[in-house]
Amino acid sequence: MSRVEIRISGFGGQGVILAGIILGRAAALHDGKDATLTQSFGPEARGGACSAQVVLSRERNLYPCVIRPDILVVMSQPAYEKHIGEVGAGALVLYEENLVDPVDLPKECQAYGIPATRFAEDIGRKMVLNIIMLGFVTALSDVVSAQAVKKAVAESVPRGTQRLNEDAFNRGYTYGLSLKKKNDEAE
Amino acid sequence: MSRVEIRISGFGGQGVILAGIILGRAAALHDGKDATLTQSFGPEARGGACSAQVVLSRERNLYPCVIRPDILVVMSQPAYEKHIGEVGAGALVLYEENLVDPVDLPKECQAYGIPATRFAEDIGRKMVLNIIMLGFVTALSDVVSAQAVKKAVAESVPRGTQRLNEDAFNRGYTYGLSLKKKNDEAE
Amino acid sequence: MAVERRTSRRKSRGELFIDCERCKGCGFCVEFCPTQVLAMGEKLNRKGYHTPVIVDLEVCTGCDLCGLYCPDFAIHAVRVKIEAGEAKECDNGG
Amino acid sequence: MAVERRTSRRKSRGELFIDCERCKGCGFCVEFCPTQVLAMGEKLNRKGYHTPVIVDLEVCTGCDLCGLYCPDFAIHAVRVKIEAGEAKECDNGG
Amino acid sequence: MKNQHINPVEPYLRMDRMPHIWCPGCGIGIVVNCFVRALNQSGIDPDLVSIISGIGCTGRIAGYLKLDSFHTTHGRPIPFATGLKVARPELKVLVFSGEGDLVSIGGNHLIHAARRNSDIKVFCVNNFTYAMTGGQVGPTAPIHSIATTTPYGSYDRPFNLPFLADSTGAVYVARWTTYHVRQLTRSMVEAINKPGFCFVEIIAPCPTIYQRRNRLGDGLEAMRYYKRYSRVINGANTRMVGLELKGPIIVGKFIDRDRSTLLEAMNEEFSSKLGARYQPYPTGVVR
Amino acid sequence: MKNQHINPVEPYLRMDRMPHIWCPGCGIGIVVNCFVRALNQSGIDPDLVSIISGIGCTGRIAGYLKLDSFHTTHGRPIPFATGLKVARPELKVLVFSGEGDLVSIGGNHLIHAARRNSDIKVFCVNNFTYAMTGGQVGPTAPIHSIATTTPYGSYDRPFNLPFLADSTGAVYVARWTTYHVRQLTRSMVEAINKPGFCFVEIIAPCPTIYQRRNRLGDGLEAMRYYKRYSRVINGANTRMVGLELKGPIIVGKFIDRDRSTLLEAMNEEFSSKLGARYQPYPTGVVR
Amino acid sequence: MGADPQGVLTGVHFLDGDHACCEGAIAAGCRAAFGYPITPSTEIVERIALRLPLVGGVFVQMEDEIASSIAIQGAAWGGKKVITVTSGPGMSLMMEHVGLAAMTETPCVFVNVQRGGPSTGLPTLPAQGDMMQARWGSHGDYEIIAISPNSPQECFDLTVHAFNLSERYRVPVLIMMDESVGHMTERVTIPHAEQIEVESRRLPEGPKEEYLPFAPGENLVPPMAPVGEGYRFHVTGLTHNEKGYPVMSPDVQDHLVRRLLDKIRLNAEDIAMVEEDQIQDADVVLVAYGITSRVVLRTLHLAREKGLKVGVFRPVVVWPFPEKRLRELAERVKAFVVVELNYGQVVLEVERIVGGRVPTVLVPHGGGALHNPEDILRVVEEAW
Amino acid sequence: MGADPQGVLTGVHFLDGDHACCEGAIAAGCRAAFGYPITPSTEIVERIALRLPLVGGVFVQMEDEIASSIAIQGAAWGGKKVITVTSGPGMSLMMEHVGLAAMTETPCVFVNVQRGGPSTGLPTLPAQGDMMQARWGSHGDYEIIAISPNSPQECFDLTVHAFNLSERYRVPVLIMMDESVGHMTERVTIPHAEQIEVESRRLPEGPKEEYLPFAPGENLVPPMAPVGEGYRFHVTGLTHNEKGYPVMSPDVQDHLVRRLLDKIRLNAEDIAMVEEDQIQDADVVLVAYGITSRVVLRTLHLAREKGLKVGVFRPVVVWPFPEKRLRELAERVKAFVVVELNYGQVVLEVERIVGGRVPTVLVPHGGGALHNPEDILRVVEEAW
Ligand SMILES: Cc1ncc(C[n+]2csc(CCOP(=O)(O)OP(=O)(O)O)c2C)c(N)n1
Ligand SMILES: Cc1ncc(C[n+]2csc(CCOP(=O)(O)OP(=O)(O)O)c2C)c(N)n1
Ligand code: SF4
Ligand code: SF4
Ligand code: SF4
Ligand code: SF4
Ligand code: SF4
Ligand code: SF4
Ligand SMILES: [Mg+2]
Ligand SMILES: [Mg+2]
Repeated sequence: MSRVEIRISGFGGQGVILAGIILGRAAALHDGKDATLTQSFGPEARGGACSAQVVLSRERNLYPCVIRPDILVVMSQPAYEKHIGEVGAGALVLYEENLVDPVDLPKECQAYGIPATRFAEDIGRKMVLNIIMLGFVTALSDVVSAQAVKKAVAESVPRGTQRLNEDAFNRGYTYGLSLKKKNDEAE
Repeated sequence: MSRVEIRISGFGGQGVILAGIILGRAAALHDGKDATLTQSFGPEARGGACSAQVVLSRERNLYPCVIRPDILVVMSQPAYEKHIGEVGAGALVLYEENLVDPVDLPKECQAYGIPATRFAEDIGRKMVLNIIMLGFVTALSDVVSAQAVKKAVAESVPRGTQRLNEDAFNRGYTYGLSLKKKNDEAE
Repeated sequence: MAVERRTSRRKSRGELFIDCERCKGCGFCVEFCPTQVLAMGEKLNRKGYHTPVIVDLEVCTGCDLCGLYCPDFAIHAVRVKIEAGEAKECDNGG
Repeated sequence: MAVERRTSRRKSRGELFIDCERCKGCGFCVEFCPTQVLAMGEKLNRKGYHTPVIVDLEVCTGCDLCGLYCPDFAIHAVRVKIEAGEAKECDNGG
Repeated sequence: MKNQHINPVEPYLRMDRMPHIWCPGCGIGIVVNCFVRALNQSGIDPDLVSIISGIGCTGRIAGYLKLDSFHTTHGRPIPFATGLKVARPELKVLVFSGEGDLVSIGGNHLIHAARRNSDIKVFCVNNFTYAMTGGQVGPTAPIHSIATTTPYGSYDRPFNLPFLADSTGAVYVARWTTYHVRQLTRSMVEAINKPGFCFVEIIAPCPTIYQRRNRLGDGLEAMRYYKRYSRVINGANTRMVGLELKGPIIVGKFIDRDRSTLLEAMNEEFSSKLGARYQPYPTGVVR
Repeated sequence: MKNQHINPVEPYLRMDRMPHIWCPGCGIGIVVNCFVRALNQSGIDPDLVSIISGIGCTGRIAGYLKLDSFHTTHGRPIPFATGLKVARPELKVLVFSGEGDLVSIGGNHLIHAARRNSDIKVFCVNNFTYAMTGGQVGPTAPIHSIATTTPYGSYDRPFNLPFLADSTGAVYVARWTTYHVRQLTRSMVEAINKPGFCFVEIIAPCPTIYQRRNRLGDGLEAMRYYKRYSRVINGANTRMVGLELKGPIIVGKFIDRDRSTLLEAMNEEFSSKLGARYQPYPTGVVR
Repeated sequence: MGADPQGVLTGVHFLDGDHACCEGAIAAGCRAAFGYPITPSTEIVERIALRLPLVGGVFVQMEDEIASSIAIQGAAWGGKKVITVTSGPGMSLMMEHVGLAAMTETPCVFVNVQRGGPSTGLPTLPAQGDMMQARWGSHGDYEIIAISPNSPQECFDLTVHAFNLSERYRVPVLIMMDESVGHMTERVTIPHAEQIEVESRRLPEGPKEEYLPFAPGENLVPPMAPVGEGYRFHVTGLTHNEKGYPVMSPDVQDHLVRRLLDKIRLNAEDIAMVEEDQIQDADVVLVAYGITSRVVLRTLHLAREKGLKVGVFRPVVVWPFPEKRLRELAERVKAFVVVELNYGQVVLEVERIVGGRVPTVLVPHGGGALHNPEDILRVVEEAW
Repeated sequence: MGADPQGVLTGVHFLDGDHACCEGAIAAGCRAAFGYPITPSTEIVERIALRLPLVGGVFVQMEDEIASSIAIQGAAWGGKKVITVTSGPGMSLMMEHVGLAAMTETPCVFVNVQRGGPSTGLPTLPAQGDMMQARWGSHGDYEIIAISPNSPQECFDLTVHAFNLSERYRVPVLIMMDESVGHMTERVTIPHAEQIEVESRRLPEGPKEEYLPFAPGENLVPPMAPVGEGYRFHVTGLTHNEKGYPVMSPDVQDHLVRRLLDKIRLNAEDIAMVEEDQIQDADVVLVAYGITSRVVLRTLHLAREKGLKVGVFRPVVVWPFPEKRLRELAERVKAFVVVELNYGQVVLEVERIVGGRVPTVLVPHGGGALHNPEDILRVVEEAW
């Protein structure tokens, strides 16, 4: 892995940026990688387009932008439509399946959906959507260790919600692993 | 007269600038000359150093500064001390004699004093000091016509004070003429 | 505080319009409808919000308080003569 | 409104200091001296202002109201034991 | 059959800009609803209405209303409005903005416009925080409230806006919450039709920021709170209507008095001094 | 024998800058006199006193007082003072400036500092005009007064400063004229010694500009007017003490109340939330 | 189009620059003004306050410069020609709104009667220290026009011109006077109204619903509708599309801001205004603007007396700088001597344009007085 | 001197630039901060509000930017190290007080996290459009120092450095971040307190009565007494003599303002901070600062892959511009390509310094996003 580009994208209010921060933090502080997180968001506090870019590398990474994401995580239809054109062959596309309909998916990439909103409602807090997605990403990619991400989640969420978030992570992670397994079997 | 430089200087509140404006106006509007008035003053509303420079010429005058006044009119000791060094041979120095002690007067210049403050008090309004001085200047120099200055005075002073100011002008003018005569006789 | 139903159903009743894709699920319309015409639904729209459903159109007076309260201009009502009208509920299943 | 003279001349009286060159002739000291010690003078100082003169030092109490009122810090007074002091008037004839 | 009958606010909205940026349960949309109804009721030709906003979540109102509308700079809608009004006295010039915009950075303009009785109407959405920038403490934030810049609780005494407007000279002062849609609409009509500087405070939920940070629930909980804890006292002494974090909310029309507007006063003064040389300036006020 | 005994104000003045720029009969010098006496009476170590001014004739006070002194920008002495005070709470931070500086361009700072109860003392010389710039209309100019920018008479309603300070939160509010030298001195002592935002309005003659333009005579006539038309009403309702061009002048100590200062309130809030993690910040206030 | 005669004080006057500027504004059709006093610009608003009520205009003294600088914009959208007036410290406070006017293409005129700076500086004395601020003082990329008169007559003439440019380009125009010109009194001839060329606002044509308030028109400038006429347009300081709606995208930003710059940059030749003196055979060219352009005439005179071939190049419109003409000169003269009442501002632009072809020398002056022409001469002689 | 350990969060963190800047300030000894929120700088004051109370400092959220920018100056004279934080529109409002700080030689740090402009522009998106404003935004002649970090680590390091320069030169220092760096999160290593070099204020020596608060000391910088210690000094934004007294004369103006400029201009080499990449053999040099200096590294990489001899010149301290070094380079390279997130600001200075020796090409960008490195490469190839 010389350089991995990840984009997480959705609405404002879904915790997109925090997901990026946790991912970057896991890599930078617990996996010993170089990580750069950049964000782009609009003026809306809720509901606007919002996206976090994470670039991971072994060496010091200076160019901070994501141009051709290796991993695209999308949590809204507009985000999907805006960014799906960026991915290239071999990219991993992960999406929230209640919110995204992955139309015109490029053939050369692997795509997995997760009903994370429903999972979040099950867990009882809609706001853990992003952590579920993180678990999902962790399971289906191999750019960060689950260990590192779990640590980073615990460090990043409000005191008193650690347990809840751990559950959320696990829910996404397990679901991801199961899909992976299914896929591996299918192949 | 290609170019005549005049400096009128005193305290803020003595009407120094107005005197300059009237002189310039007389020349520019009633004597058909080119006149440029510039002013310099400090932050004080009353009592600070204050000076008006008038440059008169037949042609359009572009350089606006007074460097070597042909006529220096001073109404305070500090003004006298500050500017007396500027005058050259043949210059005319006119001063208010209650307020200025013309020490170290350059020999090459002609100097005349006038007790204008007293005159003003006689007339009953201290504020006409500047107009008295104007009359004095008009009498002793020949750069503007008495006619023109009188007109300019009338146009420039507050309505209802025209008469008072005309008196003031005449007082200074007459006094000036008498000194001139005396001087001419002496020569 | 029970809300009394005082719909003068004789003369007029309400015709309701709901645009579920505009709705953000705040619940104001449901809460402040004086006759409890509405309830929050189960379905999610494309943005992931639950949207209101009509539970008792009969009692709707067309007062448009729901419209006044809706911060997203997603619902409104008109008063119609007794015979006219019908509820226009969200039709895209979002 | 006549000002009553209530100088307890027994114990103390005033010593007055006037710096005529600082004075701008506003007349406040003259006006508000409770015992009318001062009057505006005829002479002009170097800036052309009339300055106060002492007309009745005897009645000065040294209350320094003149000092408090003088916007130009040109006059002030001190209270002195009965024997001491003398007025310091403007001495440069300005 | 959706939209066979369009929402009555739509003709007044720039529908090509929908959906708006406001969060779920945000009170600002309700203010827009009330305003559109008020505009209808006021009988004013909408072409003659200008909307002026500053910067903030509330400030976005100008951009959504399909009227001549100006989204100016942060804190400055009031002097912009004064400029526009004196240039075109026949217009109704209405300011919609947040309490941070109008009272913090814009406080000086507010008090001077009130003093001059500039003939503009100010609708101030008070959500107790700088919402658009993510929830810093604002000039009306109740003591002990949590904001990003008062993470341990705020301690500056907040302004009581009706009192501030009243004491600096507004001729019409009212306060409502977004729960009080009918009364708010009526106050808007009154303000629009009244000459002079009118100030209407509108307490509105900001669920995303203010409510959340202060554990006050979502928008709906806020609305229920308003319903439950508001007390209508028309004519209340404005000095007494200050707010606390979890206290009662006194609402009502507090002030309604008459005084020459800026332009009327100018005309009176100039006419009395200049007589026939002075051609009275139009004031836009029909008394 | 001149100056054998020096004027008691001299040790507090930068004598190397005399004569000052103020006009004959200007009231500002009297304010300086009173302040120097007040400082003496207050018992404060002058080394611990800082003087902050804005720009204007009054703003020149800072430059003449031989204390740590700051002549800042027009309208901004109050926030400078707040900055200095919170940095060095043991200091007495005193603002001297004109009503144009403090209430027109600086109005927002005034109301917010009062609201926060910033522990600074504001001595506002009100001469009803922007004197330094030659006499434009100011925020306290009585209606019908003539100024260079209201050549036909002013028409904007002026602020009533004690009411403005009171209504925005000042804990001490008084008004005197330069005729009331003893009372003014006493108010200055009280303000200096009182914690919190204190506001003293000082009505002062500007013979060169305001008096002259309005044909109100010279400084002496103004002082006689003050003497004759002032009415001392301590505790007066500040709403009632507005001024007119040739009306009576109500003077007195209007407000004197207690409230936590900015830093005290901060300490209370932080201590209650942070407990031992919080080391109370010095407030400079000895209660 | 000629001026509205009601506002034109036709005749020969003895006026200072400040007053002449006021008359220029009124002659140009200005009927709304907002201001806050500050030395040495105050005389302008004072005269405006006296004059506007008599010609159907309105002046409001605002609470501060920030208010003034945005009140004019409200009035401009109300259809008026507008002005505000200030000096250095006030100009600094207006900077946010210069940017707003540039962004919203609001025609308006700002006058800065420059005094000694920085900060409060020398309030009653001249300087030319705000020239770069005029160009760069607000955040972000934008263009303005800055004009620098050197006499009361020009204060009249160029103020009229400033209003015309402001309307033509929908851009804030800054009249960069200085204390010396502002307080200089000379003969000022005000022509008959019909002899004064006054440009009026270009209004949109076509159906109101299709009006695009920010779509490029002639010279890239959109026509401007006034409020209250049913156009129902939106104006924002945010990045916006041609409809005036905020759009937060780099493309819209590029489209918009590039046009804002280009409407000035590409029309620079139309805007440029230069005065040259004895430049034909000049070896050394004195570059100066505003009051200093009169001071260097004395140096020119002294130099020519000594047989030195000196010329004068005066940008009357300083921003955009008359780059093309200067570049031509740089091809043939031996040196440029830039004379400014500051420590080097416009000289940087001259140096950049001259691009090392010939030496560029600065004669700086901190302000508070004008240059001594003989000091300048000395530098000229050294430049030989 | 080392830093006060109380404020130093020694360790390895994953921080964004805004937060790192806050930590830098606290590590540098900043104990008083004043601010007013504005995107995208707000996170700095938010963290300050959280952190300062725990380390004995004080933060006050003021009513606006004008108040913030002068409250810091009151606090600075009270002896504190101070900061205020804003973005474009707020910076425009602070301009009068940047001038005041320059004039009164008040050490203070301003942070401008740049966003798209002009006016409200693109509040949440990056730009570098305020660079010339930083240099010229206030009226009159003055000098400041402007530093442009390109990573969260530098936001920490250079903020410490900014405080040091501010104290050393008694000058306002502007940290010119941008949205991209401010919201970029990376690993930030905060060293032990004693490893952080912190300069403290130079206090006067000698008798208090003789203290001249504005007499040149080391490097032309006067030592600075705090208030409350009996110095009884006077500070004014008016032109003042060495005692601090206002004096309205051209001579005093010249003496004062020249020194204010010279203390920066003559010490430019001490202040300069430059980063160079593969410059030794470079034919074409990319000039970029802040976030853009990271973007061009990609171009550098692409170009070198193609065998093009490209180098990078990055002024870390942008103002004063590292003129000397650039002039040296201009003697031997073939072209400069200046890459900025604006439509041409620092490029003007580069062009001026290069003086036509070799071509200088701008790659502009209106902001809202970063340059595409391949677009830059195309320009580089053309420059060949
Ligand atoms: C000069 C300037 N300073 C600061 C900002 C940042 N800013 C934008 S909106 C806002 C606060 C808005 O608060 P409020 O007015 O209460 O509106 P709300 O978002 O709460 O509706 C601030 C500080 C700005 N845009 N311009
Ligand atoms: C930003 C700015 N605007 C305007 C001015 C000009 N100015 C200086 S003093 C002043 C008014 C002073 O009036 P006031 O505060 O009442 O003081 P006074 O002179 O009457 O004592 C003004 C407008 C300035 N110096 N700075
Ligand atoms: S119109 Fe709306 S609020 Fe009124 S009764 Fe019908 S549903 Fe309820
Ligand atoms: S009020 Fe509007 S947004 Fe809220 S739930 Fe009802 S329809 Fe949806
Ligand atoms: S001290 Fe002054 S005021 Fe008092 S009595 Fe003597 S002269 Fe009069
Ligand atoms: S009060 Fe002072 S200035 Fe006035 S007359 Fe008396 S001594 Fe002179
Ligand atoms: S942040 Fe608050 S005020 Fe802004 S749109 Fe969301 S809820 Fe409304
Ligand atoms: S102008 Fe007025 S306020 Fe200023 S010094 Fe003179 S009298 Fe005093
Ligand atoms: Mg708000
Ligand atoms: Mg005043």
